[in-house]
Amino acid sequence: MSNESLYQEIILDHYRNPHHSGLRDPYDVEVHHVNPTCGDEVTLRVQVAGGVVQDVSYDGQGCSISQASTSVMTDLVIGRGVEQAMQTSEAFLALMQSRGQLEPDEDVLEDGIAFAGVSRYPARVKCALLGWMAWKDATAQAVAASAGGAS
Amino acid sequence: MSNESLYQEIILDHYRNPHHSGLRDPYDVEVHHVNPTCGDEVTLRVQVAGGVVQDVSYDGQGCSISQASTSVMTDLVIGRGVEQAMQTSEAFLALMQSRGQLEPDEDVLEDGIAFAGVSRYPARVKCALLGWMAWKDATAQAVAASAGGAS
Amino acid sequence: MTAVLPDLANYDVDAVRADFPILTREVFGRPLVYLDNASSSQKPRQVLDAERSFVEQHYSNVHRGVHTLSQEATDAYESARSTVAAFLGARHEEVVFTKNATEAYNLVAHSFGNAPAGSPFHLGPGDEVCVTEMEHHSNLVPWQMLCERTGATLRWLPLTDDGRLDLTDLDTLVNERTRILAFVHISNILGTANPVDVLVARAREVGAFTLLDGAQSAPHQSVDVTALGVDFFALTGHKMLAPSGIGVLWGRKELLDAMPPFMGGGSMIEVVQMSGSTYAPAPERFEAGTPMISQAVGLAAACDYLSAVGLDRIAAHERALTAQLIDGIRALGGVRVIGPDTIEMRGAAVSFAIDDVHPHDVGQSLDELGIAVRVGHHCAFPVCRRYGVAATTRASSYLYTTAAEIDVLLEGIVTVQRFWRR
Amino acid sequence: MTAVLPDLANYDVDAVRADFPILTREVFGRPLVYLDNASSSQKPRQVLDAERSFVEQHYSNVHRGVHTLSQEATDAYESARSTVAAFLGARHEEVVFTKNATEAYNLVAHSFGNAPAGSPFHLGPGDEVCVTEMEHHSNLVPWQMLCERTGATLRWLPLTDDGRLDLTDLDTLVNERTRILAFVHISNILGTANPVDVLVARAREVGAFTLLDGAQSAPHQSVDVTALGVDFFALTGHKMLAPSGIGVLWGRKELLDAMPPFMGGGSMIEVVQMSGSTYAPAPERFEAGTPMISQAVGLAAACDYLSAVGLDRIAAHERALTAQLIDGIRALGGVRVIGPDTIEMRGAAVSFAIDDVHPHDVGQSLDELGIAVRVGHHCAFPVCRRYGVAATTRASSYLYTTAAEIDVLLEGIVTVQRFWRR
Ligand SMILES: Cc1ncc(COP(=O)(O)O)c(C=O)c1O
Ligand SMILES: Cc1ncc(COP(=O)(O)O)c(C=O)c1O
Repeated sequence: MSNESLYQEIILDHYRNPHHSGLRDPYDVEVHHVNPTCGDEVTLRVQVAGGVVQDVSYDGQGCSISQASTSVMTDLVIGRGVEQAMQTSEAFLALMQSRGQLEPDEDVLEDGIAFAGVSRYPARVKCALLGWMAWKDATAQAVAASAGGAS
Repeated sequence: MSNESLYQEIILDHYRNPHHSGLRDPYDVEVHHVNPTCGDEVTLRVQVAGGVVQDVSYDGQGCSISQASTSVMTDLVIGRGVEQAMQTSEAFLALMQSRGQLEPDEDVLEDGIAFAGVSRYPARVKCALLGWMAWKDATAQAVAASAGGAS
Repeated sequence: MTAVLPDLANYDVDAVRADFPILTREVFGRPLVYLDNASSSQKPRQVLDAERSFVEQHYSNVHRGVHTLSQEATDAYESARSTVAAFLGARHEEVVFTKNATEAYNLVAHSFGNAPAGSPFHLGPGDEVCVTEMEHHSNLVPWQMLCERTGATLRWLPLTDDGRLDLTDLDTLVNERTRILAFVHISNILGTANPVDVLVARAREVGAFTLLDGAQSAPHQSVDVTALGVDFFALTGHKMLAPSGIGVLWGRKELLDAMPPFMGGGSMIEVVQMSGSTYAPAPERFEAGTPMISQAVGLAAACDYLSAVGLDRIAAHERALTAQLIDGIRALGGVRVIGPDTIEMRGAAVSFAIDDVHPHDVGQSLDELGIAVRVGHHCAFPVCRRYGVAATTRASSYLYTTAAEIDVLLEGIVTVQRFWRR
Repeated sequence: MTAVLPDLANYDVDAVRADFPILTREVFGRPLVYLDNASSSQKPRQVLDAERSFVEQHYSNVHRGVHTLSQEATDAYESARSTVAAFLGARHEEVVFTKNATEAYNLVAHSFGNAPAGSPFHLGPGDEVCVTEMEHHSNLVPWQMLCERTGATLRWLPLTDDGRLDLTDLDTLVNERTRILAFVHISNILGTANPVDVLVARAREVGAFTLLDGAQSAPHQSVDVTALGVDFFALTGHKMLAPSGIGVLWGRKELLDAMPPFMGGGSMIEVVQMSGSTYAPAPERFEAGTPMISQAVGLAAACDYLSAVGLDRIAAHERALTAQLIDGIRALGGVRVIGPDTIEMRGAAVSFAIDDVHPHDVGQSLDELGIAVRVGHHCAFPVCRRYGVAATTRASSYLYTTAAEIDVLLEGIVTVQRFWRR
C-alpha cells in the first residue's frame, strides 16, 4: 500500500502479531464492547492491584485498526499506574478526535503514534477506540469495586 | 399599466362597472363560495326554468380579476340554455388551466377572452374562477332540485 | 469558499449586489426590485460556487463510508454543522439539519408526541401548549396537530391593535400546566420583534420548554441561542442566502439526547433488529436518511457570507430602509401599515393596505413596474383575521436592498393608487 | 435543460462520463473508480446547470405569489413535478416532493398513525404491518415505530440462503389482518429484485395497501407505477443523478387525498384558525413549508437526462457489468457473493466477503487504489445478521461505470487478498 496509507507497518505488525491477546486469569472485571456501526466486538479483562494495572487480556473480532489498537493499548497500560494509564488513554482519545490536526507525542503514545493517520478517517476512529474504551470501562469498574471494598 | 398587462381594458371595465351585480329575487338556489388562499368571497343566486338560466345575481368581495370574471360570466350564461352555459363554463375553465397555451375562442367566450393572460398566473386562476365555480355549483343544485321535483 | 468582499467601511450595497446574479434581471422591461425577502432571499455566487465545487469535486454520501470521497463529504457536511453552530453561538452536536424550519417544529412536536408517560416531554389531557396569535402556520399547525393527538390544550397570547403581543394575561396563559411555549422571534407578517426575555422568564417560572421561531431573525441580526436562553431555536436556509431545502433545529444537547426520535430510517439508529431498534444520540437521531449534503455546504457558505458582511451592519442597513419605508407610507396617505408603524422592536417586513385596492391588484400592478412584493395571508391567516383584512401587501428588504428601491416602491404605490382610483 | 447527448447507438459510456465533472478526479494518485452508486450517485453538469440557471434567473419562493419571479419559480417547480410524474407513469397530482425516500416512508407511516378509528388507514392492536427481512432501515424503522405507537404487530418475510425472499409462508404472513405490505423493489445490499407482481397479488387478496421502496430501482430501470399496481412508491433523488435533499412519494390520488396530513405548516393548509385548521388536497397537503425548490428543478433535469440516455440502455449496460463482476469474483476464489450470484432478477449492487479480511480493511485498501466501494451494514443490519457477517463490501455500478473499472476492482481484490494474507 502507498506511503500515505493508513496502514503503517507498526499497525500491521500489531495486527499480525497482537500483544497480550487471549483471555487470562486472574482478573477483576470483564467487559464486552461492541461497535454498533460495524459489528466489531471485544471481550476484555483487567486486573488492578495497588493502583497498578497488573494485566489486560482480551479476545475479539474486528478490523486491523481495532485489533492493532487494542494490542498497542495493552503495551501502554500493563504495568503502569492506573492514573498514568488513564492519562495515556486520554492522550490517545485526543489524538483520535483531532482530525489529523494533532502532532502525537511518541514519549506518551509509543506505537500509538502510528494511528495518527486514522484520525483523518472519522469512520475508522471508532475502530481505533474500541479496545481503549473497553479498557477504560473495565478499569474504572475495577477501581470503583476495590474502593468500595476498602471503605 | 403596460401592454402585456394582465389588466386588459375589458377586465377593468367589468371591474369598474360590473354587470348584473347585486342580489335579486326570485331565485332557486343561493351559494356562498370562498377562495381560501386570499379570503375572497361571493354570494351568488341562480334561477333556472325550462332548461334556461333565467337569472344570476351576486354580491361579493374580491380583487379586480374575480369581480370582473363574475361579471363576464353573468353575460355569458343569463338567458342561455343550461347545457350551453355549462359548455361555456368548461371552455373558460380550460382556458384558465392552459398556462397561456390556449387560443381562446371569442365566439364562445366573448369578453371572457380578456382573461387568457390570467392563465399565465396560476396564483390568479382561482380568482378568475371563483364566480364561475359558484355559478356551476348553484346551477347544478337547481337542476338537480327541479329534476327531483319532476320525478 | 473565499468570499472576496470589498471593504465595507460604509455599507457598500452595490458591492453586495454585485454578488447576486439575479439582481441584474429585468421584469416587464424594468429593473427587478426584489422586496419579497421575508418569503425567500436570493443567493450570492459565493453560495452557489461553494455548493457546486463541492459537488464537482467531493460529492458522496456521508457517514460511515471509508473511501476518500465519503470522508471528504462527511468532513464538508460536519464542518458545515460547525459553521452553523458557531453562527448561532451553539455547540456542534446541538445543530440538527432539517429540510426547512417547518420540519424543525414538526420534529419537536412529534418527538414530544412520542414521549411515553413519565417522560419530561410527555403531553396529555390537562397539559397545555402556548403559542401566539402571530405565529406563522409552520409554528402553529404542528402544535394544533400535537394537541389533537395528545388531548393537550392549545392556548395563545393575543395581539394588541398596534401589532404587538398582548402580555396582559401572560401569567394565566403561561401557567403550571404549560409544557411548551413556542413563539416567533420576529413576525413575518407584522414585522414585530417579540420580547424574548420576558417570555422566557415566565416559561422558566412555570417549567415550560421554550421554542423560538427564528426564521425571520437569523437572516437579519446576530443571534446567540445561549444568550437568548431558549431551549429550541429554528431557522430556514432559503431566507438567509442559502439554497432551498435546508433548515436547522437547534436544541440544548441534553434535551435532544433525551427526546424520542421523530422519523425513523438510516443514520438515526444504533442497533436495528427486526424486532426493534435503538437510536443514535443527537444530532444523528433526528437526521433519518440521506441528509441535505450539498445544501448544508451551501448554508455554511451563506453563514460565512453573512458574517463577512456583518450581521450588525446588515441590521443597521435594513433599519434605515424600514424607517424610510414606514415614513414614506405615512406621508402618502390612504395607506395603512398593519403592524408596528415605528422602527422600535421590529424587523424589515412591512405589511400595508392601500385603501380600496385589493392586495392582489396591488401586487400585480407593482409587478408590472418590476417590483416584487408579497400579497396574501403570508401563512398567518389568524393575523389577517385579527386585523380585519383578507390579505396584506408586504414589502421586505434585505442586505442588497437600496434606498432607491424603497423610493421606487413608494412611487409604485402612488401609481397603483392613481390607476385603481375609481 | 438541453441535454446535448451524443448518439448512443452503441452505448457510449465515454460520452456519458464526459458529463460528470467529478469522474476526472484522482484519489491517491489514481483515477477515481466510483463504485458506490447504490449509496449515492454523482451529478452530470446538465443537472448542476439546470439548478444553477434557475437560481440565477428565476428564483423565488413558490405558490401564491403574484409577482413574476414567484410565477416563474412556481412554474419551474410544478413542471418539475410533471416531469417526475411522466418519468414514473403517474399523474401530476400524485407526486409529493419529500427530502429523501426516508421521509416518504415516514410520511405514510405517520399519516396512517394519525388516522382515526374507522378510517381505512387506521391501525390498532390486532392489525399487522408486513415488511421483508431485506428492508433498508428507512423502510423498516418507520414501521417499527408505527407499530409501537399504534399497538399493531410487525411481521416480515424471511430470506432464503441465496438472498431471495422466502415466500413459503407468504399467505400466513400477509393475511386478513395485514393493513400494509411495504417492501423493497431492489435490495441495496443483496441486489435482489423482488417479484412485485406476486406480492401485490397477495396484498390485493387480503385488502392490504402496498408500498414499494424504489430507491434502488428508479435510478436504474424504467418504472411505471401504474403497471406495477402498487399503492405507494418512493424514490430518492441523490441516487439518480439529482441533488441531495429531494425525494418523491408517489401515491394513488384518491388515497393521498383521503389520508391525514403528516407535517403541519405553510402550504399544506386550506383555512387556519387558532382553534383548528383544514388541509389542502394532495400533493400540497404533504408538502408543509417551503419546499426543495431548486432541487426539484434538478431532479427533473436528472429525469430528463436518464430518459435521454435511455433507462433500457442503462439497465442493459449495468447488466453486462454485473455479470462481469459476478463472474470475475467467482473466478478469483476466496471471495463469496452475499446475495444472488447470478444476474437473474437482480440489480447492479453486489455485496461480497473476502475470506479472512475484514470489510473495513477491504474498503480502505481499495480506496488506496482509487476504488470507492461501500463497506458496512448498508443500513440493512438484519441482512448482515441473517448471513452471519458483521458487514459486507459492496460494489455498485451505474450508467458511467466502465468494464475497465470492473477489471480494476477485480485486480484490486487480488491485491487486497495478497496484502492481507497472513
Ligand atoms: C433500498 C433503499 N431504500 C431506502 C433508502 C433511503 O434513501 P434516503 O437515504 O435517500 O432516504 C436507500 C438508500 O440509502 C435504499 O438503498
Ligand atoms: C416566521 C416564520 N416561521 C416559519 C417559516 C417557515 O419557513 P419554511 O417555510 O422555510 O419552513 C417562515 C417562512 O415561511 C416564517 O416567516
